[in-house]
Amino acid sequence: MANNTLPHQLAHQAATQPKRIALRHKHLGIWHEQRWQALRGEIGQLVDILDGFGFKRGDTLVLLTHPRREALLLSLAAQWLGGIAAPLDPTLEEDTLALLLTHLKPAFAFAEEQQQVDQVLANSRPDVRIIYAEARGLSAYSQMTLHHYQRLLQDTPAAARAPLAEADQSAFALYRVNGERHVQVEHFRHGELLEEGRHLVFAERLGRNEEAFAARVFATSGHLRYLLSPWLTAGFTLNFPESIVTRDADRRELGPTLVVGTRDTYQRLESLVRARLPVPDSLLGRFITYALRPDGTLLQRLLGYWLVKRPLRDVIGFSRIRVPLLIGPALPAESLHFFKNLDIHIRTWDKIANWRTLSTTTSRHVPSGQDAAADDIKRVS
Amino acid sequence: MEFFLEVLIGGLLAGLMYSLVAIGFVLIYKASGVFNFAQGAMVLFAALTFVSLLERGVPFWGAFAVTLLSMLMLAWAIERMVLRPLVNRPPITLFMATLGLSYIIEGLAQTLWGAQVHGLDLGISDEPFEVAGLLLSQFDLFAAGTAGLLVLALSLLFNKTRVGISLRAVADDQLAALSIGIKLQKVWMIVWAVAGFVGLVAGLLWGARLGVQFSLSLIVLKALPVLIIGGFTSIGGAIVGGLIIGASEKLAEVYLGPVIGGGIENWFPYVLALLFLLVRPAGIFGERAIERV
Amino acid sequence: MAGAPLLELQHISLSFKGVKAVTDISFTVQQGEICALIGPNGAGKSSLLNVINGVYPPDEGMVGFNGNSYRKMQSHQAAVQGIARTFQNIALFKGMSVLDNVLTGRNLKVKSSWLEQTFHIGRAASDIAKQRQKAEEVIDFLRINQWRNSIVGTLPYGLQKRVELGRALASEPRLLLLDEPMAGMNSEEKAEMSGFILDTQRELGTTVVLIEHDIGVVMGLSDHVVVLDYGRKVGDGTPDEVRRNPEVIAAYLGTSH
Amino acid sequence: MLYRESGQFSTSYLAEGRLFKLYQQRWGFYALLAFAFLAVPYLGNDYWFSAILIPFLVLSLAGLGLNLLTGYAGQISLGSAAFMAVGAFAAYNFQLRIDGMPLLLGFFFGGVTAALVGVVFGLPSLRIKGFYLLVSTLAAQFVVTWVLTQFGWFSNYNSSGVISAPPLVILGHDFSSPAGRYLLTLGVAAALFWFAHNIVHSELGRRWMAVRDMDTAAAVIGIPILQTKLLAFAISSFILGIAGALWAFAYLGTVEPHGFDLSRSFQILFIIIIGGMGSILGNFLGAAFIVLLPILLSNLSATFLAGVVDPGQLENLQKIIFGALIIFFLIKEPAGLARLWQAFRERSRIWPLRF
Repeated sequence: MANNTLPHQLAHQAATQPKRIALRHKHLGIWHEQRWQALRGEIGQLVDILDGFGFKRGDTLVLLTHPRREALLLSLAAQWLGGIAAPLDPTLEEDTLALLLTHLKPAFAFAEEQQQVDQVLANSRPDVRIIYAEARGLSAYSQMTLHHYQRLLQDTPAAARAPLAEADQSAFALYRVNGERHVQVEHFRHGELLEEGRHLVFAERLGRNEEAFAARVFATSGHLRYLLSPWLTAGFTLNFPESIVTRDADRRELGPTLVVGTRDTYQRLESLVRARLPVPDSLLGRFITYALRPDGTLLQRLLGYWLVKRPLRDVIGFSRIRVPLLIGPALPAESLHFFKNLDIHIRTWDKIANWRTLSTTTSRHVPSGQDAAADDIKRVS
Repeated sequence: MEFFLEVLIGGLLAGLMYSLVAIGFVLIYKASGVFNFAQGAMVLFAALTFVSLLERGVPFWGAFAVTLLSMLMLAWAIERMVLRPLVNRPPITLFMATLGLSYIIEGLAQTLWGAQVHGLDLGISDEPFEVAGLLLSQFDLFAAGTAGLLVLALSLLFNKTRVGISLRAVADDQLAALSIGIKLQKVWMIVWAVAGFVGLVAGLLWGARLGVQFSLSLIVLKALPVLIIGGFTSIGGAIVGGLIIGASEKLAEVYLGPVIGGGIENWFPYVLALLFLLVRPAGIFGERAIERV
Repeated sequence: MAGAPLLELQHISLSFKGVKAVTDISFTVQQGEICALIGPNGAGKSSLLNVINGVYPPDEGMVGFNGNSYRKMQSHQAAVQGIARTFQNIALFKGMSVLDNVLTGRNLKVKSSWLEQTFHIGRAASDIAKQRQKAEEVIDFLRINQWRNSIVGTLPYGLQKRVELGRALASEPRLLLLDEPMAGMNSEEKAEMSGFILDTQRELGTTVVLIEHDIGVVMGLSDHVVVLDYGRKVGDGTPDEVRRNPEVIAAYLGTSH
Repeated sequence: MLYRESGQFSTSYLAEGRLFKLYQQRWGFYALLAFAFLAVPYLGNDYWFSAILIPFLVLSLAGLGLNLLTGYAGQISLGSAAFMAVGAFAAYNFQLRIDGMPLLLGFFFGGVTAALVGVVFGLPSLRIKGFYLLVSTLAAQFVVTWVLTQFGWFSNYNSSGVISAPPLVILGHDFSSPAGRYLLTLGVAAALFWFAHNIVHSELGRRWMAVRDMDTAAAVIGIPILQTKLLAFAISSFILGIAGALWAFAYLGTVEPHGFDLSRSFQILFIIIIGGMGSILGNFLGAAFIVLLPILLSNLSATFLAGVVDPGQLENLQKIIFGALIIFFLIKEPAGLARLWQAFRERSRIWPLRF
């Protein structure tokens, strides 16, 4: 299928459901919504902008940022032109990032704010084109190759051209440094990603009414396969929190129906809840233990549902959850049990990663600890 | 002219009676920063206790001693149950607490001794007598003398005794006083007890004049404008304020009353105090704190 | 940094109850610079800030701001002219939320009357949204989003300092007076606050006059340093000039650091 | 707690600023309003209307008036009852002297008159602060009572200074039955509470709180202090004035100036201390407390202490209990009953978690 690419999918959604909400992000205290049509319009502008920078088929756009809508849109714009998006996790250690950036030598990059801009500038070719989202602290920078995202958009008229991407092209490239400090890469082709996404959409019966929550950057294969791709395939709404520190409150406000989390995501939530539940020995604590006993009487189960499970699910923002997905390493049985007790049945989805090491002359598959763990994962489908 | 002088002197003497109530107020404000609305209730409590004991056949000094003892207990209870838990709270909170306190003390006094009016005879004749052609009230002179004695006694207490010196230290700077080992709670209790004693004296004099009854607690309202004019922190100010209020109130009643209608002594002191405030926002003797920002 | 100075103090003297706090001080602050006032405790630095924005009237001297000269600036007038400040002992509205505190900083920008706001008529709706957005931008600028609805009295000291800066910034000031913005902070917090101050100057073009004791911070941050000692000016120049000034070294750098 | 918050989020600042952000709260509130307006008039009896509900509503309203001034703007006042008196007597005179003056308009003008008087006695607030300001409000208390008793014109030369309610007719409907007076009071109170709520959540409310929390800083950021304080006095007195008119006409029927004496001012101050300063809800809680506690006490003593305690003693006992409660609240919960409710709400929002 020639049109089996992420940009084509986006164009398709914009054409078939232009007025539905594609993206929602919290900014300056309220949620801002963007419809598919407007989304496509903005990406059209970005395509022109990247094209104007000389971004060509096969070029790589490096993205160094926390989860933001701008990064997502720019990735799609880069792919639109037949390029590759390479998201890097900004929470990585300084020298790891430096190693990755030195290796990548980006010609085009998106950096969230001053800190990331500095990191890119320090480790890239001098003529790197950088688009940044937050202008704070950057006005004193004299580089002509620095561009503010919003200002670029303002200066660019709306345009629409057909996507140049092809199904067997790479859409994303994920880079990492392994234990021996070698840079490794994994490529994801459009067709592959969409295939995986469709698989999930079908199996979990995801529809256009889902509200997905993206608190993590799209820097793992799982997020690409099981969040980004289904979003474009099923055409639901993708939601971004205001910031990483407000994600719990934001999730509660939003009440997502689809969450794609890693082991860390769920374990953090679990420990947060455990730390804040009443002490088991206290009166309330004993009541909660009593009410949550799975083999309880009808009364027990009623109490447990109305006084513990239901409110607790709401507090952690899981009251509307339909599809809680786990990607990457498996969750300990205890944690799975903890969530199951709250009627949150976490499903595991993953595919063994296919990392290629780049820093050495020969490319080879290097199974890492993470991959080994991934081997044990039962496919639930 | 003679009439004017008579009114003036009568007013000045009556003003000293206001000062008596105001002094108790100043003591407490100086030492603990509390704007004590319950001072009037304390006056009522003292007078009512005293007169009820007297009526039950307790001799004068016995009644005086027992009443003083009860004021001491009251001070102890207030320090324990009101001041201590409210330490470091904003002054406005403490003020409102004293509103509550005045309710408790009034309620308590009337529960114990009933609400009827008691006559109190201190054995001082209220017959006016003539001095240099002016008719003066003997009772007023006696009250003025008492007020003078009280001020003398208080200044001795403040300036010559250890307790007085630590009291002044607390008034100047609570933190510094604490740091040199002065026990704040003890000082507070003493001050409230002394204020209780002042209240007892005021209660006896006012009770003898008006009869001992609930309205006695309302003389706190008379003391307020006195304090405003004299400042919250100066005993001398309380005296001067009392004189000013007493004199001008009487003069206004006599000369202004017929023009705009009687019964103006209820509000006249307040309007006067307000006018004073607009000119000098911290009273005559009050210090204006420089606001550090 | 050419052109007329934004702020000009001419022969300012000030005393409290006969005690001289500040004696005959003159200096100018250029548009867009960060000017630091340094000097030992009691040198009259805070008093000077209080003169500039009208909390204290000077006994003598004139304050020139933005081309106009004032014998005595009223606090309200100073705010209207675009002078905002923070205080040494944090003067936030402790019973209000962070957002409300920042919003009060915008009180001069509010266009609709209280009746319009109360009955949601006229300009109220757009005005409320506009002020809120501007306040939110400041909150975002200072990274205090997650405490938006917290009552400021419950926040830690360092954050309160940030909120106070936010309230000052919300008024979109031309001149920002900061009285010891980094007092009582650890080095990490100081670096963060320095970053905010630098960004304020660079991104928003605000002129800053600040009082700070940490000489390292002052030298790194400011374009211009004025040194006070016992209410007199003993040094005035770039950080390097001041560092080399023997009188300054004797009066301040040599003694207390 | 039992209702879900998830999925309710704001996409505009207007929606963010609304009173009840959750639809469950909104519907709960509408249900409560409907119950108060539609069901209570049929369910209640005359005792409930006249002895409990009407005084409760009027006192809530008076508490609201004082709360705006003291709880929000930080200006303590002991003259609330004076402004109620002004409102009552002004409304009476507007009704009496202008033919065909509609009842509610008369109330409104009563409130406006009280507001003007409030501004006069608020004027000193620029120069004097804190306790010194008490003098101004006490002056209002004494001057107003004196003027109203001294000059017969205000009470239409009634020999004892008493004024009586005009016919309570609005648009041809007679509201003089107990249920009618209840509805009249409820309607006015609902409108004024809505008004006050909007104010305290607007720029003006923020200015009040800024002046309350630290007026030096408020001046430095450009808040016009005098105007802000005077508006607090005016709006507070406006509401107190209308509360006074309701007290006179919907609750008592007849009233004399001494019905608005200093102890009434104290009562209103106690309402906001117990209910919660700086809280809209607190006025209801405090008023309910003040109205119900005496009834509860007399019922209790009638049941358990019948014959032991005479009514005079009961009054003293009541005084002691009130005083003790004031102190108790100031010590334990300075923000009043409203704070307890708020704490409960906050806890139940995160239930079953602890924080």
